Amino acid sequence: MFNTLQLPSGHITHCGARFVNRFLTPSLFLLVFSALLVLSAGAAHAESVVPNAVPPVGTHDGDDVPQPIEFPHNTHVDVNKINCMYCHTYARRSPVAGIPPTSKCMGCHSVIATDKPRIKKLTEYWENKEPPPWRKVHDVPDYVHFTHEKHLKRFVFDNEGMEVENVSEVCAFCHGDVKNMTVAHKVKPLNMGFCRRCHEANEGPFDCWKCHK
Amino acid sequence: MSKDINEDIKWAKINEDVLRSMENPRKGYWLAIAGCLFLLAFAVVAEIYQYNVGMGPANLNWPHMWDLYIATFIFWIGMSHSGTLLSAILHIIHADWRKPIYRFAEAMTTFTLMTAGLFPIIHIGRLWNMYWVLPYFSDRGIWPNFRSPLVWDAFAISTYLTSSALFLYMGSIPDLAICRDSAKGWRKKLYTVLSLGWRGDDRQWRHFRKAYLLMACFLIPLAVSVHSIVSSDFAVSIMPGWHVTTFPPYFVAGALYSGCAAIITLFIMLRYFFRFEDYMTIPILEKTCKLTFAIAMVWTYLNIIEFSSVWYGHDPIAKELLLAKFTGPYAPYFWAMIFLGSVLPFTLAFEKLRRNIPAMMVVSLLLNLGMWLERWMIVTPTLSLAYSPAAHDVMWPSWVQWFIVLGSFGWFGLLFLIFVKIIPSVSMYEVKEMIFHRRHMAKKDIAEVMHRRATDKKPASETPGLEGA
Amino acid sequence: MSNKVNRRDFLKIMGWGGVGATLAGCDMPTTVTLEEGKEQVTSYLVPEEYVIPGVGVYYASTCLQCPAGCGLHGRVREGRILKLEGNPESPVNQGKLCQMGQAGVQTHYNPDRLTRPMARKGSGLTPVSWDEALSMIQSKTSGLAGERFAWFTDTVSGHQAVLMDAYRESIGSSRHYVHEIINNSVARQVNQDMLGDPQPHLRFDKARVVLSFGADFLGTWQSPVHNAVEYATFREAPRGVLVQVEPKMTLTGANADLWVAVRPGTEGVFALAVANALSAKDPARLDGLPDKARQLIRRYDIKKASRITGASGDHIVKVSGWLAERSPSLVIAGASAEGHEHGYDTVAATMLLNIILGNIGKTIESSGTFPFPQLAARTGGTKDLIDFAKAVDDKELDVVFFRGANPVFTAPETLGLKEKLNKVGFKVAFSMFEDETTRMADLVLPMYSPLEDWGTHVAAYQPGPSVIAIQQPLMQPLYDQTRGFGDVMLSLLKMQKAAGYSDYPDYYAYLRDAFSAMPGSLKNGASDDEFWASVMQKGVLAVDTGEGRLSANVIDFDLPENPAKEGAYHLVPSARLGMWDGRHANIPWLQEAPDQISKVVWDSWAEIHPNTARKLGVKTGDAIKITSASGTIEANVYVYKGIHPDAIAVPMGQGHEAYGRYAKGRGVNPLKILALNTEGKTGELAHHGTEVQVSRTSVRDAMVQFGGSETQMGRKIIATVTADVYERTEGEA
Amino acid sequence: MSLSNILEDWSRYRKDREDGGFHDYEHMWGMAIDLNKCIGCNACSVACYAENNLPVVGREKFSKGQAMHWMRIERYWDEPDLGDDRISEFNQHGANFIPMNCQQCNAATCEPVCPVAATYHTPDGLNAQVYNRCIGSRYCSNNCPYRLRFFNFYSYYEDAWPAPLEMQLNPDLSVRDKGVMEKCTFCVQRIRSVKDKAKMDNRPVADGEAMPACAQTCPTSAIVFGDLLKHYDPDTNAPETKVTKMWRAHQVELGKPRQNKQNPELRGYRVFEGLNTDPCVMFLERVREV
Repeated sequence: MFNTLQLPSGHITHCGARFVNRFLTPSLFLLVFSALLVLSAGAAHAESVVPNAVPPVGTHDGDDVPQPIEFPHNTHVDVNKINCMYCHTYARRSPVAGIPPTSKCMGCHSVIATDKPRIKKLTEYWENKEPPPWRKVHDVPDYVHFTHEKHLKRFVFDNEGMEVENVSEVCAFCHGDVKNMTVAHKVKPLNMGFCRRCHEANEGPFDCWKCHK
Repeated sequence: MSKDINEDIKWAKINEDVLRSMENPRKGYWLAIAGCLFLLAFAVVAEIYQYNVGMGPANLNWPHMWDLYIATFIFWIGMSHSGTLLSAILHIIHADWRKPIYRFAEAMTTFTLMTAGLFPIIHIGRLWNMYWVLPYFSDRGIWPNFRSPLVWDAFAISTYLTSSALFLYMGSIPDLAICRDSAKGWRKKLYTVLSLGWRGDDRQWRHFRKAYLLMACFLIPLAVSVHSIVSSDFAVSIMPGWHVTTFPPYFVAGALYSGCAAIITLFIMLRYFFRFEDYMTIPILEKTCKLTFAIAMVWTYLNIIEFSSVWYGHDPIAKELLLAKFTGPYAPYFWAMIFLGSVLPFTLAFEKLRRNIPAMMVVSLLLNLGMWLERWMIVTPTLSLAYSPAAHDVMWPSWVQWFIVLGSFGWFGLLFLIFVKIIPSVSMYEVKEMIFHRRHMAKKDIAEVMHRRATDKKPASETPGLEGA
Repeated sequence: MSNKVNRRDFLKIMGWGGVGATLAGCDMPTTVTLEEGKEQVTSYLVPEEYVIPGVGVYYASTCLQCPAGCGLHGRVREGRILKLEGNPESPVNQGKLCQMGQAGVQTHYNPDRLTRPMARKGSGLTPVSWDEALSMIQSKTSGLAGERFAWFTDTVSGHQAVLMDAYRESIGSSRHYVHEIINNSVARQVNQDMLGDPQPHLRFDKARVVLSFGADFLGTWQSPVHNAVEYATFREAPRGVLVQVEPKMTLTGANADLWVAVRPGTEGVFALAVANALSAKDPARLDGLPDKARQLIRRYDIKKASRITGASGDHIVKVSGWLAERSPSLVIAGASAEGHEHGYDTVAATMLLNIILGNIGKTIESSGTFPFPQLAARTGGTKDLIDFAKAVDDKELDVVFFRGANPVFTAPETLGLKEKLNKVGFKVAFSMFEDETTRMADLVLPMYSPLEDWGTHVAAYQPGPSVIAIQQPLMQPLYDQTRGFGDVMLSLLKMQKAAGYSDYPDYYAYLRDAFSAMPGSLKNGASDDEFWASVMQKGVLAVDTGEGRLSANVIDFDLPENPAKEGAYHLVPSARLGMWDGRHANIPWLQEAPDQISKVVWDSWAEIHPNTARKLGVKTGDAIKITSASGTIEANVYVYKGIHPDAIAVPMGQGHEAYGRYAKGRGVNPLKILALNTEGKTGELAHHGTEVQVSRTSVRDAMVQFGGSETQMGRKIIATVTADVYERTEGEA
Repeated sequence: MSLSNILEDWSRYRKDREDGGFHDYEHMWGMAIDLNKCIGCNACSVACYAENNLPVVGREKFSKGQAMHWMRIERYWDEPDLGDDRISEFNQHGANFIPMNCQQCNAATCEPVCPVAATYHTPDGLNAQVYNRCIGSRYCSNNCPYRLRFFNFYSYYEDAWPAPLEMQLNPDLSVRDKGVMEKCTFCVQRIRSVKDKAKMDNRPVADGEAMPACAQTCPTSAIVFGDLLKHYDPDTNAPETKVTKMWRAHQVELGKPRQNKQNPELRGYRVFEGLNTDPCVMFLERVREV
């Protein structure tokens, strides 16, 4: 017989080992290390504003969404220092943050800046007894049951050392720097990886059924 | 007893005969291709329908969550085992009569695996998310459930498929070199690439043999484990009729059984269509038949063990299920399986029948049918008649399932037909080895030389060369 | 009307996108939109302080799926009513709800609702405006001789009934036909005659033995949810015994400790035989009974009764034994006892048992006097249907208003109501759906659903403290062109220039006013607004009915010596919890909920005994033909031993020719082939008294049924212990 | 569910089972269903349709066994009542009804076999099914001895709710598309909203506050639902829940394949307990006078 049951007694080529030792391992290490560096740098950067929280990491380049009225968030939040929850009033007690009712807009704008074209448009809606048809900017798939209530509790109301005035910084975790935008547009990916990393960093729950029901 | 192979056959004739089978196809070949495509078309139509509408039209229901798809999946997986049996197991136990027939058996292994692998994908409700079964790094940080036998399946089948495809390819490199040397035109280019610069020199042969043996040793446990893992889909469950300890050997035996039967079928077909009478000889057929018969008896034995362990066991529900298999709505199929699987193989015990090619053709097909029924009888009665009496229901598969099952045969046939035109379906170099070997086995001196080579580590060049390759 | 729209603003449907309402779940890539700006969010114009988007708010109302009047809590979110639950404040259902009540949302959201008024022009119905519709009514009713107008309704009560009466009186008619096919009119008459109270309060929770003659009190009798609540107490230790005597197993029968099959129509004999057995042990029990009753009781010794009823004598002994040992007990009689020509006498015989056993005042309590008789329920049965058919046939009616009832569906074919209705000049249907009767109407007025409308309801059977149940809208109306019944009635009354109604802009205002006018004792010193708010919040208003006393007259009654006709098949048109009388056949949930006994869905079936099946050569799933003198129906059989061999039971509810996509053309209607026998004393239809022939057909194995095995196959899914074990282990608990 | 979570879960499960406790669980929701009271009326089943967005499949698909009923009433006749009618002419003792919803097994057979970990155990003792992770291998249903898992054989939502029926859909949970397995969740959306509310108010969940739709509507209150863990946790001062009381009274304990009852006549039992699935639903045996 030509073949016998003897197993090859040769040795593994040195070339392979060299490749692994000199190139593959260091480069993988470098890659992972730098990734960690970038992540932790991002985390450390925002630490100062909201205590006891690690903001989620990730960016997204959202489309501009045409709205019936070009609502200037910056004027309201940055210039006039209105708290986010003044208008998005349901956020602290409901899964959804809600769009302010038209009456709330009119509460101020029946006297303030009534001559501006946008306010005129708003007044028109109000007089026609129909709310403006806002378009949704931040959306998650239907099988994701995100709740604002619990997140605000964790990051604002139960967060020692957190000033309620700074709530826009907490909102910014997921909604981006809305206070410097006019019409809001999406700057965070709001996908599962984005959520997961934040939950990991802040020790949030890891039960699938928290969000997927 | 006649010889396995004509030892005086000229090596050039071997090349000629085998290469002839790979020449431009004749009309019959195209007809066969068309037939396979036709069958496949049924499956494609059914699958598109099922993809768009859901699993409902297949008559899958509560409680029949699995049905023919999984049964046929096991059937194809099982069939794949014989290629390994012939090429690897018989290789390391030095049964050289396998040499003329192992190539197509190995191809069968690869292609049945390629067919079988489709079924888990087909049967999954959301096949567009199929890849979630594989462990891969993702942003979402989710992994498959490593406790699930379905995940083990995914690993086992993909490993087995890769290895057997490699084994098939590697084993045919010397033959591909022959093809390269005699081919013209685009074929020459193709075989030049495929044969990886095989020159047939001594060093190449030495490495080749080592690698081949290594692969063979690797494949044997793999093959056994693959079907054991497939059987654990059932054995780790809690359902009566599935929760059986003997399932792994039972599945492996069944696998080898159906594989051998399929080898007989393909053996006869290749012998007839490609005039391989010189290589696929009646004595080899007989040996294969004897092997099949032996495995059939092992299978029967394991069957009896399964039944009797249920019978002597404590589980009344498993017992009721077994009785239901004997007498219930599935009884005709069950007894057909017993007849085809345990009684019919006795025809293989008779030399006269073994040598009768038409009879063997029919018997081998029937054995395969029996083995398919076996898989169906494993999967479905348990679903129909398990623990909860309120969920007892008998549901017959709809056209969607049948089309896809039929189509899988078309798919396999198509792959096999392409194979026979691209890779020599008889291993030329090994047939030459065999002839050479047999011719010189008669002469003691050569045998002694060989013996010395194995033990005394004399240089290989002392042996008569195989430069003819 | 503008007033009301504002009031209802809080019920406005919020934008869908705003909170992700229809969640077409799991990512076939096409069903999930994630692109920014694709979905719209709609905010409120003016917020209601207690409405928070994304959070459900519960409002109290009343369930109108059957006449029992259970209290509801409706979960409203973003202006949509999502789910109904029982109102714990309601003494009727105490927070519980049956499947029909749960399915109330599907009546409301039903895709086959009528959305606009329609009038008959030529052969078809064409859309008209409300103004046209109302003026049509006005023109048809003006100058109408009073009695030529009639109401034809199901059970009505509360302020709607007041308005209906006011309208009827403004025309000058006294005709108000009230029709319910599932009724207890005969028993009401017996109660009235023997106890002096048509609807006394039954205390299942106090009884130690309940002997029920065909009264499916857990399914379709009086107030099923309330009965079930009391039944739970009845089953707690010390555990009561339930004996059900009937030809076809009802849901109650399926839960009985002893289910006794009797030949159809012989329930009275069984009752008298039990009385006989009781008196044999203790002759003093018959003291004070009139001679006639004693004779009747003596007439049926066990042997004779056993021969007539087909029930085993042991059972009579056993039942009388229980009744003798355990007190108090409760004997009741329902459809299968009432529905024969001698139904009144049968029910009287069962009531006689109550008197012998001394149950009056113990488990049968007076319901007192309801202080607002004008709000009380107008009840009726099938007598009104027969009278109505006669009146129509005699051309006594020119204008008929239909509400709730669907007589074209429920009337037997022999009554010929469908053809006779053509003799009525102008038929108006106040309806939500295009049912068989509505299809015949000349004017169809689409109504608000019960979850959109205002109303008050007083159930005919008031268990415990009597209540006025409040119905308030849980949602903004789905369709602009529908209107509330009360609103339409007010408009019509204004057109009639009826005195006292011109000041009310709408029914809401009328109700507010009516509640303001309630006596101060009900308000407990609250202001009108506070009182209204508290009533709205609770959903019920309890009223004091005072103490009443029941008499125990043994009236003069007689029973044919052998009321059964042996050897003939009797058709049992059984009522089932779910379909009720067919009014819920258009609710997909209820069509898909398997029948409790046969587990059949989406279809009709015929229940037969294995004996009968053997004679016919059929098995479960095969179809048979059931032929009476007035027609033939075909249904698949369900073979089991929960039916007397002389009975063929076909459930009511299916066999609609109209009534929307879920009901139409499904199954058969056994009511159609009923013979027109009437109960001797009350004139009600003897609906269990139809003799039929059966024959097999060629259809095989065509039934859609839930479930596989009919038994547990010895697997311990449901284990049963005997009551003495239960008393031993949990008796003290 | 990440890899580490699975491993952690598993080792925790193993560890906890040694002494029969569930120490680090927040809750352990369980049921006790009294078959003495259950009348088989179907209210629970329809309530479940209403609460959980269950599609109506229609007659044809029902006949093919493709219906969805997370809560189903099984009805069995006594064995002799199906045989020769010389032995028994009538069903004297009525029917056997049992409401079957997911038994929320602690050692659920469905969980280990899911290839993608779409079904797992939550920290409140529920057997979760994550629809959007499910790939539809249906292995879990095959491995459920109670057959209480249902598969979306079609995109039922396409025609189960013709407008405006779809307005009834509960937005608190997903509507399932084809190819996804689903099952009773003990109305997790209701449980979790109650839990969240309690958490917002910084108080424990009261007994009877969280109620699945079936238990809420049951006319005879045969279904009792609550937190089984109150029994196991001596630290909290919260009174024992009703369901725990019932389990204790009937000497049924979690974590045991066979109960060692001091009084073997007590009625509590769990269906197919011998399979060691450790269900969280205890049934009380049906009672008949004779």
